[in-house]
Amino acid sequence: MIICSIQLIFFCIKRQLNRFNIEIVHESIETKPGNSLKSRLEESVGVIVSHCYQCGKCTAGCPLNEDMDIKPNQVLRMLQAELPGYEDKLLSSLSIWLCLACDTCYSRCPQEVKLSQVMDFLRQESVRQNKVNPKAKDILSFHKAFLETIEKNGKLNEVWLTLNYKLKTLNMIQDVQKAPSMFFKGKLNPIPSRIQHVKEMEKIFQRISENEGGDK
Amino acid sequence: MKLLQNKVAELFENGTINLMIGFKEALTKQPVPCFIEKASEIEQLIYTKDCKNNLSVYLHKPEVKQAGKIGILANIATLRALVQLTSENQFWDIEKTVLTVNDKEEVIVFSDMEEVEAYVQANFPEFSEEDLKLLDYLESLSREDRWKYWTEQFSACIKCYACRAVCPMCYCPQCTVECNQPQWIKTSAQTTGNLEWHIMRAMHLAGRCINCGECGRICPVGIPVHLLTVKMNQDLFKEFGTKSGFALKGDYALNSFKPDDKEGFIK
Amino acid sequence: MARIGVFICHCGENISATVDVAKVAEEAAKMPGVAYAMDYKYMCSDPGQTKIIEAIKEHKLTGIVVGACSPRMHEATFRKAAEKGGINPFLCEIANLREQVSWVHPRTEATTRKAIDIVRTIVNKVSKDTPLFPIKVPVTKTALVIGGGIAGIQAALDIANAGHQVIMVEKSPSIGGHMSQLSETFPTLDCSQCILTPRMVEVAQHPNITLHTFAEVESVSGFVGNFDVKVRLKARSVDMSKCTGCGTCWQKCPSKKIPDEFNAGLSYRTAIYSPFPQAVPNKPVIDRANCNYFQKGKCGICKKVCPAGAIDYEMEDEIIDIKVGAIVTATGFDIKHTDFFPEYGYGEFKDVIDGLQFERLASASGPTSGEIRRPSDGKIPEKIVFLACSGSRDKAKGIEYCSKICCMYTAKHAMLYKHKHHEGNAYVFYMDIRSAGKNYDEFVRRAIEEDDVHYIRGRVSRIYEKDGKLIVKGVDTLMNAEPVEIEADMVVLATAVVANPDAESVAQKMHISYDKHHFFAEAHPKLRPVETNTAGIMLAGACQTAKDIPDTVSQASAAASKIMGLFSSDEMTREPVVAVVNRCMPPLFTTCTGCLLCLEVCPYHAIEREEIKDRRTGEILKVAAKVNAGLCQGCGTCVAFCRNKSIDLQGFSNQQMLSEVVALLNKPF
Amino acid sequence: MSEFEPKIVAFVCNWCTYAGADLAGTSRTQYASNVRIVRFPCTGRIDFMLLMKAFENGADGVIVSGCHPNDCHYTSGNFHARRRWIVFRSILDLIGFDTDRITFSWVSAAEGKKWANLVDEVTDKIKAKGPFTDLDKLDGVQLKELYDEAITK
Amino acid sequence: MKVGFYPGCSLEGSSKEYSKSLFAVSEKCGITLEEIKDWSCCGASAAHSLNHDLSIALPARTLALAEKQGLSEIVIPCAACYGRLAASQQAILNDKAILEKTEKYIDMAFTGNVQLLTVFEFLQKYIFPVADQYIVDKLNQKTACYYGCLLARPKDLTKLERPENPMEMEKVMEKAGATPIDWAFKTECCGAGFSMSRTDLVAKLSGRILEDAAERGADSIIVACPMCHSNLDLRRPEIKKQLKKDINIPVLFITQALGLSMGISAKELGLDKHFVPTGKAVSCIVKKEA
Repeated sequence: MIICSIQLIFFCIKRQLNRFNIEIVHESIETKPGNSLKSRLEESVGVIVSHCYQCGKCTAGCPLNEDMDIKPNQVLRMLQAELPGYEDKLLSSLSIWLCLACDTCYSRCPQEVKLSQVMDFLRQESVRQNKVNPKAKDILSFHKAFLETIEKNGKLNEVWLTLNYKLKTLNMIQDVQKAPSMFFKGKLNPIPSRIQHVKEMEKIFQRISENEGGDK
Repeated sequence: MKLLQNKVAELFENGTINLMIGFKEALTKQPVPCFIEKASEIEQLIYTKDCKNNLSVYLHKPEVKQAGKIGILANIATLRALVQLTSENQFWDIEKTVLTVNDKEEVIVFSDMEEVEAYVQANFPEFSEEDLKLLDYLESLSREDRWKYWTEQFSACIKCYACRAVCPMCYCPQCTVECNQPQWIKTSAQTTGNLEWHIMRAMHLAGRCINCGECGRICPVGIPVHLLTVKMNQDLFKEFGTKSGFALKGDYALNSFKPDDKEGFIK
Repeated sequence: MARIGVFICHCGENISATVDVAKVAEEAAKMPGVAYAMDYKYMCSDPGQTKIIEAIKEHKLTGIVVGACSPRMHEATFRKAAEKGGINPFLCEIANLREQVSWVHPRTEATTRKAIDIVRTIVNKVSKDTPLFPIKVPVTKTALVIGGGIAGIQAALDIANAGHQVIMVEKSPSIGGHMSQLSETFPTLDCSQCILTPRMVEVAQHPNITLHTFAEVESVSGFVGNFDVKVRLKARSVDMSKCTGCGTCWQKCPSKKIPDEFNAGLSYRTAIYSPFPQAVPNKPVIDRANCNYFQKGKCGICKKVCPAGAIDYEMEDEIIDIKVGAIVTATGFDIKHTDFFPEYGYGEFKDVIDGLQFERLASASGPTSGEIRRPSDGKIPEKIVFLACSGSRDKAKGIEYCSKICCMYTAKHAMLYKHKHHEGNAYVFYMDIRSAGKNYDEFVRRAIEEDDVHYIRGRVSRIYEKDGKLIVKGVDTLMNAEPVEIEADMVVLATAVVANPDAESVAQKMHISYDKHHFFAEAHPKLRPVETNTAGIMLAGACQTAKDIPDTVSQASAAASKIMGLFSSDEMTREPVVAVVNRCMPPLFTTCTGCLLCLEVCPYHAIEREEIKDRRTGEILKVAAKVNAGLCQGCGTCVAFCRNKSIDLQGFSNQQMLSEVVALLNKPF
Repeated sequence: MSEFEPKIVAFVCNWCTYAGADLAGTSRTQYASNVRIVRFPCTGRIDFMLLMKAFENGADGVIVSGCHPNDCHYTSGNFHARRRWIVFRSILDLIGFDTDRITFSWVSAAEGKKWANLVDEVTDKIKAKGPFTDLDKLDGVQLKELYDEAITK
Repeated sequence: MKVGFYPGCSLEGSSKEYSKSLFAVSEKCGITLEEIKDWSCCGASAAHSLNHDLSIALPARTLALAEKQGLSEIVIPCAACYGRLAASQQAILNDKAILEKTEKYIDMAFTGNVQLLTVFEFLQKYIFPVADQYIVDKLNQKTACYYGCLLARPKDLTKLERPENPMEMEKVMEKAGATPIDWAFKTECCGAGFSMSRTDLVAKLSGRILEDAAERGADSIIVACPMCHSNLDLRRPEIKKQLKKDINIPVLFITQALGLSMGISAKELGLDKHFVPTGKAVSCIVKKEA
């Protein structure tokens, strides 16, 4: 058992060192008219930000409204106004990473703006342009660790994910006290479960990252 | 046969009729219409299963109308025609006595149209199997093949209007094809005009045709024109439950409607 | 040979911006039958019309085509000009180059080609036009007013005072409508009932007004000047001639737990009831659905106690036929109720109420005698939250429009509350304040400045109940979108104004158009705001769109004056667009076969059987169909129905329609 | 060779669809310019013969449109029209005429947007189908062929 | 009766008891669950946060496999997985371009003719018609039915009758003999995917939920989502720190609660796998009177 765990940690470190960069390409995009953040958003996600009339109902219902540095309605406001500096401010905000995609905003929005999709788009842009808010690094690391895990295994293994995440954030202590009890309750499975055709999984990731390279 | 002749003689004698429209034997197997003006000519009168002509078509002729009191020997299609024509208000100026011979070879002399109506409703004919088979076959074709089939058929049409002349429902004093202000249908026998003529005929007869099949039988170039109206009647019954030549008080699909008629095809 | 003049309008730049108008005129000049063609900046202007009139005379024109806006706009204008020029007005036709060409297509050659095609089509139509002469029909000088709210009352009084007969039909037991439910009215804060009840009484006592309450219109047929209306007088179960309105019956009625419509469900009424003390007529009806006698077959107390013997359980609905010349539709509106709002509790929180309920709470005649107490426990609320735009301007809820009156009545509500409870706190969540109107914005400012109502800009996402309080989760978008949570005692939703639930069926009975929200459509949004597309039927009040009282009253008076204009002469002229059965030489007389199947097709029963007789002998020579031009409305259903084209429609004849089609085609688009 | 621009004729009633098309104009809703409107008082007035004539004269597609059920300005013209369309479609179907080229619809005076969408949809549909040539191929040769065939028999 | 089954990663790991109890209840009612062979992860919030195409392609692979396997219906007990699979299916079916792209990514054909069932739909369709004959016990307790986000939103995917105050779970609990309470936090978010990365926020959000349930006297909280469960169950120490009070209401999966009413043992239902002891909920149970 112990050997197994050590192996696992070792493997993770190795992977961490020669990290395969999933679909995340850092690049800077010049803001040109017609190529603004708003127009790219409208084109790729199909959400029309001008539909928002700033009633604030999204913010009023957001479970994390107090923690957001830019409130949900203000996110849309900044996209609408397109004033100089707004784009950078948005992409480096913490809010876009705090959004839980709980869809409370969309479900009550009188103008049916799919805000959670806007947030997804902004997150992807933020990573692409390397503008991720430092305070959101943990959240991003978790997402990355998650995707790496399923790329390699096809499905998630919580031990695997946890270790991978901890290696990324170097936050080794958190949750350590939980592991033994979870383990004994049979909830943690240190041997990574994998799908049969792991190669298929890698191919999907590969094709997507190739296609996105081709798009740009 | 004697029975029928006696009956008609009786009608002549008591002055009920002074012209009898019936059938007589011909060189071909199928008997032909005959017009009997005196009791002495009665002997030629026959009625067999092969008496297919729809004699009601003659009731529209001024020569017939002039005779005043007319007797008409009717097969079931003719009876239906009489019912339909009555519902279309066509007999206001004619005094007629209707006779038929039923399955048991009994001669029936109807005292009024209500009796005809009752008889028709009790003996209402099905669509002929041959027609249904042909229609099924046509329906099994692709749309393109149906188009090919019919346009080929219509290309043969010579616009002789025999189909119209033989039809008891085509009684308009001036047919739409004769309208020239505007000219709706080309008069020359070209396929487009022929197609329009037959579509128009089918539309005008939809829900009024009484399925006697005369038009198909008479066509000199052998177009099965009657199939168009048979199909129309079939569809109308399916869609609206209406039957032509069924009731004196009309049951015409195209001058009535239901608010919930189907409209899946309307965007 | 026809000599047709073609006049192409630029409509400022409305047409000329996308259509090459000069090219259109140039091409038109080449069309067969066209003797003259020109283009001009504003054809409908005085100089424009003069050009038409002069051209007709100068070029001896026999017909004209005006390529301009929709015929629905200026057909009448140009036909009048044609008449001035000396040709029959029906020889003037409009080619719609604005609404259906220049406004919907970009500036391309194809657009100009389309314009030319349309002009050619209409030129062809005109070349087949024949002079037509207006038909005169008598006018029945009685007006029907449907709906007894303030709109109906105003219209009825105006028409009756002008000396014409009015029949008013109201579906509830009393007239008065929503206005009778209101407490005070903005922006003056005068008592609603105090200004309304005198009008109600005037209606009841006016010698020219026949009032039918508890009645509904069953069907409307006929046409302007001559409508035939069936009205259902619902069984009141009370003999109006005997009843004295003493009230003994409703005091003794044992069914006392029926939600009271007049008090917006905040109190109860009995099964035999008069809706409110000032009701007109103040005589009760039995609500049979809730009456023990009708539902269970026993009780009969009201009959026993009635001193006048007016109770009649056997009474049945009665249908009466009336003839009227014009109709005012004033059927009013409804509001969305609190159950329309899932995020505010599906209407399950008793202390979340709608605006009309607040009116009843604030009204001296209401269930709390004007004290504002919350419905759940009768306590006086210390904190009230008002939510403007509840359901209005909410695409997700299917109501994109602004309900217009909520900003004002919310300010009024907050003010009324503060006047009664100075220490209380009133919060208004709003998106925009729309207070355009005489003294309106001043009124809102007064609420904020003098009465200390807290206006918070932002919408409320959710309301939930906790420990007898309503937790209102909103946001203050003027404070950096700060989340706001208020523990309120009562919440008032300014719910959206919507059409009545039966508006669609009313419109269908009257054959008037309505919009997708079932508000009735005016004939023109700006220039004919009180008429409908059906001549002789006018609109008044909120059945057309959300309206406040001043606007409603103005529209009602406008509708009344339209009708008075109609009633000012004994006869009216109708467009001669009617069907005609052809005639020809004997012995044919007409190509009509007399099958008379078209009698059933005509929606107006305008086709009848005609016997053509020998003048000397009286012998019937032919039976044929005949169109009664007085009844015919010109729909043309019979024309398309007739097998051998024996009926034709004047102005839309077979020849015209076919030549339009032929003119359109046979060349590339 | 420029792109095929279909010729579409729209037979519409005055009260609903014509007004709806006007509304599309007043709201400046852009749509394909391939349509030409012929105005009728009511869908009840639209003769099926006119549809045939439109095709005969070179239309590639036809739109027939009027008031929604119950909304007819003349109470029931559209109901009668609807029955007629049902019957007409069934005869065309039997003959094998391409009924996809005729689009029936209800467009009310309030549905400017629907009108614009309808025109665009039909234009796209007919564009995809290509020009209507079924009738062009018919006339001329067949009679002679038939005659020849009869002679040889 | 056979129904397809997509467990999702959580049901193999931290929420094994959800899967265990679902199987126990299904088996009792004669329903066989057939797992999609070689299913893979739905991508969860990570995929849609970082890569739009990936968030569609990952669920699509599993759905295509299910089609291949000939499953016409699959039940997806995990609310998060359901949301991802349903969103992916909808996106593909609504847009031909996405369909083509996705088929290329996953190198499999996709027709979208597999019907996806939420746990409620599954219970409603397959368990409800026969449940009464197997229910022998009455839970006899006040339950707070907790839906969280993904069971209630977005409304076009979750198909609940009343998305702001759903009653589907309440109906199940009433059947099981419990008294569902009326409370305010049914559909509030628990913090979901932040369990590990922002435990502080999870404690705050889940704390509010627990607090409201406790104040309104719930004996147990019923959930139908593994994420909600782990946040409400596993994160109790952090919540305690946040609220500065100890709330010990047990959190049960809907299938566990239903299983208890069917007389299935606590062990078989995996009640021993919870952090918060479930004894309090089990001890309320009484025999159902005939």
